[in-house]
Amino acid sequence: MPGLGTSFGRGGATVWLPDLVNADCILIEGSNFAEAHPVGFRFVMEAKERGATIIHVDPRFTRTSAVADIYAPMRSGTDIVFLGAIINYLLTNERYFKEYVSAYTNAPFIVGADFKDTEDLDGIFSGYDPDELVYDFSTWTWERDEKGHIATDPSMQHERCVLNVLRKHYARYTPEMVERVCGTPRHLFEQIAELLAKNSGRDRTTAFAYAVGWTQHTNGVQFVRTAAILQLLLGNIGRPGGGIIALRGHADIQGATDIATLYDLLPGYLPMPSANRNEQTLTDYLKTNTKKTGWWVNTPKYMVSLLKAFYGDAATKENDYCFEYLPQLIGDHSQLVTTIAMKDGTVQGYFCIGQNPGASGQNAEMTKAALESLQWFVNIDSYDNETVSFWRREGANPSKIATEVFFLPAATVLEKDGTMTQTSRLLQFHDKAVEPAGEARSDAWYFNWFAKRLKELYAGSTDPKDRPILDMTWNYDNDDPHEREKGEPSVNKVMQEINGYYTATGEQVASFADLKDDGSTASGGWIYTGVFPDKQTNRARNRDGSGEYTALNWGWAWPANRRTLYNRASADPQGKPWSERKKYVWWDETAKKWTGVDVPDFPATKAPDTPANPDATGMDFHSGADPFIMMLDGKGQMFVPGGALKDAPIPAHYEPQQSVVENALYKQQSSPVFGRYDRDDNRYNKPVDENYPYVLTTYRITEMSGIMTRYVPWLAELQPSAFCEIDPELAVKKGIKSGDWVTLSTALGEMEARALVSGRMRPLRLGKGKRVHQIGVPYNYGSMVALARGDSVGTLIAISLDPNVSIHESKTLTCNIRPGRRPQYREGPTDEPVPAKERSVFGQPEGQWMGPKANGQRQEGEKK
Amino acid sequence: MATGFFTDTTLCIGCKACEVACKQWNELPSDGFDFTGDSYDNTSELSGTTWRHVAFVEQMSVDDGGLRDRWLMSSDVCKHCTNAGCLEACPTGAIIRNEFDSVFIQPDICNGCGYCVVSCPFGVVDMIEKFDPEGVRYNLASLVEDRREEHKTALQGNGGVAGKCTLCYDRQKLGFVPACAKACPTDSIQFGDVEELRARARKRVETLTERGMQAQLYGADDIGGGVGPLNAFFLLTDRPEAYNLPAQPVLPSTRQPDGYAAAAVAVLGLAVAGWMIFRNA
Amino acid sequence: MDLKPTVDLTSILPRDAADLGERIGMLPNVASERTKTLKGRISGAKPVVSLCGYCAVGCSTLAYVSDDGKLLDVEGNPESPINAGHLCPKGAALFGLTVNEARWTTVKYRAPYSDRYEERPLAWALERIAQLVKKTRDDTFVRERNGKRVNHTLGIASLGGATFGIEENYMLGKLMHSLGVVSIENQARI
Amino acid sequence: MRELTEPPGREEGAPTPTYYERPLLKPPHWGWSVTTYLFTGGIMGGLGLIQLLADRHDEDERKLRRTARITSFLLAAANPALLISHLGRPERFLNMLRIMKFKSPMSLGVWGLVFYSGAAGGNVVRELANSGVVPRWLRFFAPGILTPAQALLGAFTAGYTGVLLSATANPFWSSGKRHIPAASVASGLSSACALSTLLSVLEGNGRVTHKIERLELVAATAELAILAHFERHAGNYGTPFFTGARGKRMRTYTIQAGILAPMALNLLGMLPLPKPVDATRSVIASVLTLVGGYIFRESLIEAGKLSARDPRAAFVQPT
Repeated sequence: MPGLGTSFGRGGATVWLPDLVNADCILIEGSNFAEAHPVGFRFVMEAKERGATIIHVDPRFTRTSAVADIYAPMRSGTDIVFLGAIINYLLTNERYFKEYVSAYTNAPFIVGADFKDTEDLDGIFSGYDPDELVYDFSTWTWERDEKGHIATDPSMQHERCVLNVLRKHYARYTPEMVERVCGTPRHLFEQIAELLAKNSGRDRTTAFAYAVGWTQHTNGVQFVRTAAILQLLLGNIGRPGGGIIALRGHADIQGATDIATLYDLLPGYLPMPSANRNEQTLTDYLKTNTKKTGWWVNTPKYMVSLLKAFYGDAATKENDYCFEYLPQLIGDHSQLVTTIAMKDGTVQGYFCIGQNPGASGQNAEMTKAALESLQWFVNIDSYDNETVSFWRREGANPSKIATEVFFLPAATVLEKDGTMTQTSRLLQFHDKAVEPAGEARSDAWYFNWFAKRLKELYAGSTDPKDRPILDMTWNYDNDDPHEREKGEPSVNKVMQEINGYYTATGEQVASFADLKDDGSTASGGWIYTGVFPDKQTNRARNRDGSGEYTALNWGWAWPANRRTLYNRASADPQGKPWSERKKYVWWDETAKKWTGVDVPDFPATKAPDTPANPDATGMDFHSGADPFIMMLDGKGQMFVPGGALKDAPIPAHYEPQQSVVENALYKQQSSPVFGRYDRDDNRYNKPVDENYPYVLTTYRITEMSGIMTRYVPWLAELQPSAFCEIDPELAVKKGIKSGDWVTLSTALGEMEARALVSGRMRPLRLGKGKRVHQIGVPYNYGSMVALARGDSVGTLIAISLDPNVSIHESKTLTCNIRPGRRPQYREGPTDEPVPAKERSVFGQPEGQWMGPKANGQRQEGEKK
Repeated sequence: MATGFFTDTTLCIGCKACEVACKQWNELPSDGFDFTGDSYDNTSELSGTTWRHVAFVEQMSVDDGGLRDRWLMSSDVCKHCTNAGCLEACPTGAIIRNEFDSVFIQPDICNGCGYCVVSCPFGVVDMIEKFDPEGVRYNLASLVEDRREEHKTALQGNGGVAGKCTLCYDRQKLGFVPACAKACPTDSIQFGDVEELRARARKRVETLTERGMQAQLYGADDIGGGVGPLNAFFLLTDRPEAYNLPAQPVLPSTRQPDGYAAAAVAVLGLAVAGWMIFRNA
Repeated sequence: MDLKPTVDLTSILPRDAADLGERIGMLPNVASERTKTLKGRISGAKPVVSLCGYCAVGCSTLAYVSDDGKLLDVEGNPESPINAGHLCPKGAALFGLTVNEARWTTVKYRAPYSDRYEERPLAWALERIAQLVKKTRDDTFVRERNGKRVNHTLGIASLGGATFGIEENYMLGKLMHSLGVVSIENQARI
Repeated sequence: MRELTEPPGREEGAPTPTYYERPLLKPPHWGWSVTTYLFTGGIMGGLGLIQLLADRHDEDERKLRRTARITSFLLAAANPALLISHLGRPERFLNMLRIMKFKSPMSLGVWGLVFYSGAAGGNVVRELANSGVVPRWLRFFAPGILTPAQALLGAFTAGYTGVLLSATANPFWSSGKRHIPAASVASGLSSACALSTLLSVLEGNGRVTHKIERLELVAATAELAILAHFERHAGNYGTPFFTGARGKRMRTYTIQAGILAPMALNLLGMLPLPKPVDATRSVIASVLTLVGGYIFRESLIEAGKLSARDPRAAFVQPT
């Protein structure tokens, strides 16, 4: 989550979920908190009972809006205008938290003279290359004095200091503009802006909550950035009841980012070596990725320890610790880009584990078509799903599909040991309750088997390309004889390796501060160092939830078990709490150390009055009042210099790639640098396309997740069918009644769903102008299988990507709608019966049904 | 000790955890997979196999910018009446009042006469049809064997017994909180000693009224019609009808005296007539 | 369907005068033997502390297991500071996710151009996959691209991670990187 | 309850909101077996009275009494079968006898049925003993007291078939908490009379029929009056029973064919008619009455189902 990473230093939620109860005001935007995270939402309800004001800004009136104090409707994809206007409101009325801003952010820094803003260039920043569709970042930088130190103006008067750059940039983000672009009534906007201002400062704090409603846009990262700037202005980062909580989707999605299974990251947010960045040797790599100042001065320790963890004794100083074993990137290898490559024949074999892109992927049809050009496809899952059964999907012809398909049955979370990292970066261990059903195995079992088998297959090979496999350390055999006999590896041994150990003694490393760059330590993920301080203690298995609400003895949160990040900022520059009411972490004069209800996110004994040393490297560069220790300068970044983000140093509003209106702010319609794949199997609607006059937004609902819920009768009966929510006005216009079948269409494809006509969908009037209808479609369904089903909205969404993290835009597109069902295709096998009930509900013929009753078992209602 | 539910609809977020937790614990089937188009409510009503039901009431304005818009959610359940129509009607004594003062159907006694179904003024009780573990709606075939036997013989087995909320009698006996109340993420469903709950509820109404909300209790005190107070009562922010609750429920047995009297009068009259006819002939 | 009468006369006929009295009245309240001995099925079962596998809130769960190792019930763990025993509908249905007729618990194999799945032994499938991985890797491994060392294969890709554990992610990443696979992705981008 | 200001989407004084027009109550899942059960229950009640009244020692009445007693006993024996046939768990019928609950019409009804069968049985034994089919000494087990006893129990059985319906939460049924029981008694008696007439004619006991027919006339008149008053009294609650297709069916078969026509025919009986004509008249009148009586019960049940599915009817329930 680089939106947070580039602003504060770490790509994780800054907040400990239960800490929300301390908020005086909570702004929920880009998230349907109550529906997507109901149990987490209990802290919001608790805060409300304690007197906090709950604000929900969303295109739809949802179950979150129902319990919020204020609901403000907005057009999907216009959040930067809404939040930018609040920034403007704070700056023009001088309502921001001055002491916090001047001390803890880079607002006083002076931007270089050749930087040109969107104001100067009508919607683009300086350095844009219209042919390559990329920016040259050389002008996005600071003014420096003769000694090369960053020029600052503590009084924040200089016209090029960040604060004034912001003033100028956001001047045109006015309440009128909000009404005109977002369609949010002005009185609502002003009420919200005032509430945020009123509930921030020394004595009060406001928390922000967002989810994929902000990230899944072509400029999604910038949505988060705008919120970050806002929270810095309000002085809410690092303080109790403040911060920004990123509500993440899957159970271990944070863990899968920390210990990354992502193409561009190694564990611990170390970048993958890239041929494009000339990171051919360890030295080159460390040169580009070690920062002179701030925490990332430690990169060499973490990288070398990682290589030692991967390749053990084979990794020596002489051979660059086997750095060359790591494959090199040559571009964007993200999922959707890979999918396109797959379709074009580059990829021959594909592992898909616990994910169902055939239903939940963008351009789901292309995804499934791409699988046809594979030689082999391995799916590890617990249920039949659209992806593994792509070859018998509606309209497919198996006799023309050469792909060899394997389904390996997976154990569920109850059937295995393991650790998952939840949305507040908390690691929790889960014990195995029962043996896996049938032949099912844990994913660890499969990975362990493949690794060992491949080592065998390559044994004796002299080909240097095979060295990585042969040298890869793999000692995870279970000590429990019963489990070992079944081939179940020890996840504890894996976690011990991630935590790290001394290569000489094999003893566990207790803290990432102890990691070395001389090969004396190994660590598979430095940010997790400390979770397994000794062979006996797995702190992710701590289960004492008593005491303070920070519950430091329940599970273990990275880094170093800190619950709220950057919590140095909960004290003023002198180290005293901003106020008694918001006491959290402070400087203990007598003990000469930082203390409080949380683990201080700061060098434990670095006094608040420690002066900054502009010539020093590493942490000494920071003063005792620089809370954002990961950053070069220790400051919260209002202006992100040097192209850490590829599309803008400060967020500017661009319309989504598909929109119903033209950009009212700039000549530049949509993000100048977003990722496009304009090809026949990925057709886009035109930016403003009269054939697709309605806004379409997607989301998920409480009762459904996807394949994990669609087979469970208790959940399937609650939301049995794909549906779309439309407002009564549009329904009348199109002659649609609630419960009817309707067909939605984009240039890419069509889907059918049941209509849910509801006043909760409200047509928006953009200023005095256009009346906009928004249609909502849940993203939980897939047409082929299970008790609850219906077409996947993925069939409507063409792939267009955010330039920073290649996240697709599926929260805003344009579409058309008509009554009635889409044409039904009738190819594919006819060997499996469909229960009468299903037929009556879905009109599926024999053979399309691949549900639970497929294999000749008795059907509902049949006699024995 | 009398235990019960206080369902505070102002805290409900409509997640339906109560419905699922109830079915999971009581091993109940789904009621089918029909899309209704009625807001987010696809189970529609309490049934013999749906013992918690979340109602979704949309009150949306078209004119005033939606400031007064409301989306009411309320988890309905058996009221466990002080004077229970179903209990009074049951001819077999299958329905009893247990030590927790809740109304409990003994599935091993019930013979499926269905008289309780028409005797519940709240339309809670209904019949459970055939138990078919292999059926799509049950998906319970993989249950532990003795659990399946239990279902076959004592519970839904062979169909035709009445079903409704047991207030998790079997959990209470172990000292556990009922499944729905335990699951409810926002404490909209609160379980405990009925008297305590009633006190808490009255306080809650005061608090909400101070905040300028309109709120009223349903069934915390005598609801009239001879039904008396309810052990499972509700805090509502609109008329009961909006949630499909009767504004004036009546206990059926209160009509028996009149009924028998009228019958007696008729018998007497006709008997006299008959006596005269036969005598005079 | 079993029609064995479930009524045992002794339970119907009054035992003595007092019992008879109890059975006659305005509201006789006679509990059956089953009712008297009724007990929740998790009575005496050992709870195992687990997690909910759906969303990232991270609710702690208690899984109750029978003596013969069968899953009886899954509920929230009251001691968790995060969910304090509460669960959402998905979490409350965890039992149905694990114990479910529809679940596929055997290997399914679909041969090229075939229109059906076949059951195959796990060992066979694993060996076959291992061979395919080796073949594809050997065929597509590239050491250099326009003068730069890349040591990678674009012939194999991996997807998924957010639905399984950290340790498993680490194992998968370590294995894939060592194979030279670069397209390693998960739901974090979804 | 406190008066509430109306929420958005509902104007002041708008009709009562319903929940997506979904009914509040559950309908009875009762079919033909229960209908027949109630119908025969009524007849048994009527026969109880008839066997009491027909106590003169002339041959005709003795015949009539015997017929009444034997028929009522056969019906009493058949009735449990009907009840069992509609139970979801037939093998559990005996649980009905597990308790006796005065507050449950169903429970009392079953016990009433049991005792009625006893009395009727006794009286049959008496008859058989009198006519020497069984040893005379068996009369000892069937004392005279059983005659009024069967009449009383019969009266209860007839009345309870009405209370069984009216003492429920069903809006239509409960709106007739007095009318339905009374009408059930009257209808039961008229049906009983019709059945007796029929059987008497068949066994060539024609002369006695005129007495019964006069009694039937009274019962029919009473039933008519009660229904007429019921319709006015029930108001909206009565619509499922008195209006629509269901109402039309009830009027045609019960009121017109089942009450008015037999009344006319029975009045004709006052005139001196040639024997065969008179016998035919009796038979037709009786059959019509019986059909009308059955449709009456059926209409009650079916109207109850409709009423239960009315989304508004149960919001304010009849006291």
